[in-house]
Amino acid sequence: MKVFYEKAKVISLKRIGDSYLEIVLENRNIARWGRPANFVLIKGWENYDPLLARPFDIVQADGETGRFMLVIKVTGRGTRLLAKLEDKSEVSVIGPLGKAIEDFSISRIGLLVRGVGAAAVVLLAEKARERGIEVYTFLSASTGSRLVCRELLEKYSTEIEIATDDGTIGYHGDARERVSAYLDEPGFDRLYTCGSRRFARFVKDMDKQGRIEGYLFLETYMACGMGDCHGCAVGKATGEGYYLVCKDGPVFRSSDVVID
Amino acid sequence: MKVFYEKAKVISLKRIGDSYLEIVLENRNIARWGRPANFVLIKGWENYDPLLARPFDIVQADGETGRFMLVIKVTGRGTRLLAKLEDKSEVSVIGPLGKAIEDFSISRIGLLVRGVGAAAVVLLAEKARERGIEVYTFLSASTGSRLVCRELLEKYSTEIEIATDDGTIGYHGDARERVSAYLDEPGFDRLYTCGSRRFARFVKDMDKQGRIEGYLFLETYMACGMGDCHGCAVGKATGEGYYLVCKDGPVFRSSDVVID
Amino acid sequence: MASLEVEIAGIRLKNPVMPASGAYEYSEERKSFFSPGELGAIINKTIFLEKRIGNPPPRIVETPCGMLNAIGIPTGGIEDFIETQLPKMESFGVPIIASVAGNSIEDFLEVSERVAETGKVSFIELNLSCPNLSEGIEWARDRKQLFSVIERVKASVDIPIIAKLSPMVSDVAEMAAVSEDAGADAVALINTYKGMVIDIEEKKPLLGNLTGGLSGPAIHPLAVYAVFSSYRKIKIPIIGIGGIASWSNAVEMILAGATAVGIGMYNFVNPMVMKEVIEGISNYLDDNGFNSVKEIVGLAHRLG
Amino acid sequence: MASLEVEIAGIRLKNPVMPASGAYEYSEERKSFFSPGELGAIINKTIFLEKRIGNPPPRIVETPCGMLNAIGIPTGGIEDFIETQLPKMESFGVPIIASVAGNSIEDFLEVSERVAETGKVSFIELNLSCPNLSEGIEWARDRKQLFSVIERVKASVDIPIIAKLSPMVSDVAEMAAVSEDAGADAVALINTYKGMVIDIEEKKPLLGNLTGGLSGPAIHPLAVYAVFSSYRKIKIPIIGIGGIASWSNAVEMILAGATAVGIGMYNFVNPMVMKEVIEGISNYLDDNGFNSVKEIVGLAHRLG
Ligand SMILES: Cc1cc2nc3c(=O)[nH]c(=O)nc-3n(C[C@H](O)[C@H](O)[C@H](O)COP(=O)(O)OP(=O)(O)OC[C@H]3O[C@@H](n4cnc5c(N)ncnc54)[C@H](O)[C@@H]3O)c2cc1C
Ligand SMILES: Cc1cc2nc3c(=O)[nH]c(=O)nc-3n(C[C@H](O)[C@H](O)[C@H](O)COP(=O)(O)OP(=O)(O)OC[C@H]3O[C@@H](n4cnc5c(N)ncnc54)[C@H](O)[C@@H]3O)c2cc1C
Ligand SMILES: Cc1cc2nc3c(=O)[nH]c(=O)nc-3n(C[C@H](O)[C@H](O)[C@H](O)COP(=O)(O)O)c2cc1C
Ligand SMILES: Cc1cc2nc3c(=O)[nH]c(=O)nc-3n(C[C@H](O)[C@H](O)[C@H](O)COP(=O)(O)O)c2cc1C
Ligand code: FES
Ligand code: FES
Repeated sequence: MKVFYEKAKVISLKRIGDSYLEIVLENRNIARWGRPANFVLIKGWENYDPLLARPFDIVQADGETGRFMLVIKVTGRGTRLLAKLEDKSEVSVIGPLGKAIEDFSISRIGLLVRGVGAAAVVLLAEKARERGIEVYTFLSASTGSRLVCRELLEKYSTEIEIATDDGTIGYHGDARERVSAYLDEPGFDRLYTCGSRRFARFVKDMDKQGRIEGYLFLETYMACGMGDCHGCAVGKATGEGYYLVCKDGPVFRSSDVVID
Repeated sequence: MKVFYEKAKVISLKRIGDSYLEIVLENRNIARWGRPANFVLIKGWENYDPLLARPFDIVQADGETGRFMLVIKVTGRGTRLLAKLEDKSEVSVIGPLGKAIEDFSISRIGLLVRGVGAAAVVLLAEKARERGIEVYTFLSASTGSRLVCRELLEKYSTEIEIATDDGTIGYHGDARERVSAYLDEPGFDRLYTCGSRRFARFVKDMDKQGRIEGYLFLETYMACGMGDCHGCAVGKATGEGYYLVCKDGPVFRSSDVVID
Repeated sequence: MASLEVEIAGIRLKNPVMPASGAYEYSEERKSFFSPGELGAIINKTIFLEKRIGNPPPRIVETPCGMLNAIGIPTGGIEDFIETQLPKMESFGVPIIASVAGNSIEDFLEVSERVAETGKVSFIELNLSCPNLSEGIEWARDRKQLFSVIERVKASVDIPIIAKLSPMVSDVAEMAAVSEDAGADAVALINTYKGMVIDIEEKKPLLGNLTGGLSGPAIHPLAVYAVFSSYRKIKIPIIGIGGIASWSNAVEMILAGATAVGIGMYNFVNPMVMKEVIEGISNYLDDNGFNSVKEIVGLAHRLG
Repeated sequence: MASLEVEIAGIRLKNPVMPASGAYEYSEERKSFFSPGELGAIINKTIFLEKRIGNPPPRIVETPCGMLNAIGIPTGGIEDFIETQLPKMESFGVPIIASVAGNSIEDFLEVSERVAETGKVSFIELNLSCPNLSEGIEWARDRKQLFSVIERVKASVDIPIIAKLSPMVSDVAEMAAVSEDAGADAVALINTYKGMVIDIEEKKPLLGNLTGGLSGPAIHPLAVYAVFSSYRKIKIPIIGIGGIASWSNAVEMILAGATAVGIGMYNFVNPMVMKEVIEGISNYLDDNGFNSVKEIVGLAHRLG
């Protein structure tokens, strides 16, 4: 797959709540070629500390305007620097990376996401709907202000259920309970999850029980993002060796990988 | 001497020509205690690269407003980052550092400066004039747009001669020739120089010939700025060991030090 | 325009820039940026005779101006190398260096012979210095062992041998000299330094393998010293590796005594770095009035 | 609030934080930030018997996340130390470590004896690892020499001895074990790594001394490993030094096995760093439910 290493211009940067950023960037190639499950490596600072570029999911990609969007949780040194980017400044971007989801020969998918994990599935929801697939989204967070990509997911989902641990918005409790209510009726051809280890274990369980085909968006430390460094290993369920999250993933069938 | 390690707020940052910055910072202690020949160490970035703070002369210091000014030539990684500072952002500052010029029991001084070396003598000119000392300034640069601190030096000098290598402004040629014209009449009690190795050699020569008391503002790589690291060594003219530019200087009697 | 050509053991490289082993795959993705055919030479990630799966994750962690890796050399083994990797590498038409390692001298011999028999590689690089294997660095630490592994491989293959050494020794220059005495045609300096990060939340080492190898700009001044000090002790060419992130870093290496340079982890940060380094060296030579990169190899020793 | 007290060779330090030798003077300027009396211990820049002027400039250069220094230990010698420095240091009322070095075992003995005779210092630290002296690191590289210098100093003074070791050896843990066997009461790990920067304009080494010692955040993961690996081999306390720039860096060192930590070059960047580290360790202990810093020394080995 062709990968680009180019500059992208900051079109807008919006702070959402106290810890999220929504960044719109301009780069024709990423915008044109970004597909569901693709991510980019972003470096928005000079000098060697932080040294590595940071991986983020492509949340929106519009080939016509040449713009794409990222939603970023500010957690550490790199994301703090990204939070300081000014409009019209430039960042370097490597992408699109990762194996895109290309197979849409299905009729109904479920998306179970938490926190910034929601960013991973927006483009999937959009593209699935374009193809007439039904999208059921279960969006969760500890509290209302931590709900990420809510509007976009509302737009692209056939149905959306929101759950917060403290009940500020939506269902007061665990989103898994809401998913369970749908597992048999209408049922999903595939259930994707991102953003919570507990959710991943749940999906793996349901998959094992044969109730769904479960898919996990995985995150690991990454250096190269394209299979050179072998840094992003995740154990194969067979026990024999590892997959590379950047190249073999980031999405894996839940039964294929070891999670702890 | 008491040294402060504090934040300073960026009040304004002005680009002058293509390679100079004029930064006004707010910090009461530096503004209050900054004296001629004092400098500060500035770090205006997070993270460890660049690692060391950068030394700059205090150009103006106003105890009443709590503001001080630096004039910075953008040359490398650190100064490029400083050039990007936004208004109201904060930098860390360590200072005032260096041995201030305290002895003003004289009646006439000459200042022979080139390029950003001019920044070193502005506060000296100001304080000398306040004490009724005559200040003759010889301000030089390769070309007119590289004349630094011209307005301030015009303000504080009794007389000012400008020289540019290309003649765009002032005398077309070497400022040393202009200095020479004044050496006997009116003559200087002290001649300070900064910003050019050739000027430093000239002042050393004149000093040796007994025509003036010559003083050099020296610059070296610095880490600590206060005598801990022993990194800023300059050879003693006696051949026996070294002075520390940060602690014993930055101003030295030209006959005391080795320059190459 | 100055010539970028250099020679190692009589083999011409059209320029002195190559990847460091283990940091660059000859993938479609990489070809997006430039063709590996533009490099002076190409090298594979170290292979062993047998298949290996590598270390448990986490395998990498960022450190100040560097990264630790504890990959542990996953490899498909010699068969996979010959059948899958080598044909891909051949297609670029530049000299191929085969990086090999083993758990015993016999392993080193066998994998080297198998590689040499293909007739398709120009050099064998003996990775004697992987800090992520239990005995990985020992090869480059013990003078006798170092001498004998090199001597025996040299005797059993008819292509030039590069010894890749570890900086984690008392004096890497001495080990370079041992390598030369044993018959190495060149040395590659340096592999990574063993380091670790402790996760203060978990209160245990962060990497799955506990320790990892430090690479990146952080180690560049140490790598330059390794090259500089070795250049004074040996006559065989040095491939300078460690923390190169720009053409000027590469020029430093060459001035210190490297005939060629290898670039590792910075390929991850800037996929164009090797091409930029080739161009940067070329411009530097032109700007400074040199006709060939060979003129500046070791130039920093003139006044030393 | 958790106790920060630690003990080295029976001497109580009220907290585990001290300067690393050569990076902190007991000057009026430094007292602007906090009193050295707040530290666990204080240490001088290494002294020799005789006066020394140090190396020609440039003596320092910044590198990625680090700096090279080639100061070359200017010192007023033992007389100056006793007459000028020691009285200043005494005034802070905390244990004093006297860092000493020599060009021969006899020098080490004499300077140590002279220092011990003053009755004013709590420890002698033998700097066996200065990379800027022609034979500086050799002390820490040769097992026999290391053993005998420590053994002989130990026999001739009645205060505890700290051996400051170099990481530029095959295995620093082994050298720590040699130091323990020879009678050292503690080891200080690590001194700087030899490195260099080439000035590509001038085409020669940038530092006056050609090479310098690398310190700063760049080397922190290497220093943590040195401490971690030594902790497994020795029982005497370790003073962990190298690249500490924050309380979390210090906590890493302690979890890896350091009883106390020394902070060097980061005092230049953040004059408050040592005080911040003391507070940070204290908060970490409280937040994690520990009663004493002693409980976390070497904790990262539990699962190792
Ligand atoms: C394929 C992929 C897609 C991702 N998509 C998004 C997204 O759309 N939005 C978002 O907010 N975050 C996303 N993440 C996580 C994001 O990359 C990290 O939060 C970010 O790198 C943290 O950087 P930092 O410098 O602020 O943190 P620091 O803790 O300072 O980072 C230190 C190092 O750890 C790595 N790191 C830290 N946390 C993570 C993590 N959770 N996963 C992987 N590496 C980490 C960093 O990349 C860096 O190398 C994604 C991660 C992966 C692997
Ligand atoms: C006492 C003193 C006062 C100074 N006053 C001024 C001033 O008022 N205005 C001004 O523009 N410049 C001044 N300088 C020079 C200024 O400190 C350097 O230009 C600046 O540090 C360059 O930083 P950089 O990161 O952009 O360059 P880099 O080249 O990236 O810096 C790399 C390293 O070299 C050091 N360095 C580079 N050039 C110099 C230099 N000429 N002198 C000392 N260290 C250097 C840096 O501090 C840093 O450690 C002064 C220097 C000293 C020692
Ligand atoms: C992810 C990674 C994997 C590596 N794998 C190998 C390897 O298989 N064989 C080898 O000889 N060196 C290996 N190295 C070391 C590099 O070849 C190189 O010596 C080292 O990283 C220093 O160069 P750098 O700072 O440019 O990365 C690896 C380095 C990295 C970062
Ligand atoms: C400028 C400077 C001078 C030093 N001088 C000495 C010294 O005289 N004696 C000594 O044992 N170590 C000396 N060191 C080494 C430090 O004590 C310390 O071991 C090393 O710098 C690593 O710690 P750091 O990364 O915190 O600086 C010096 C370090 C620096 C930066
Ligand atoms: S991030 Fe390098 S192989 Fe996946
Ligand atoms: S800069 Fe550290 S002693 Fe002068």
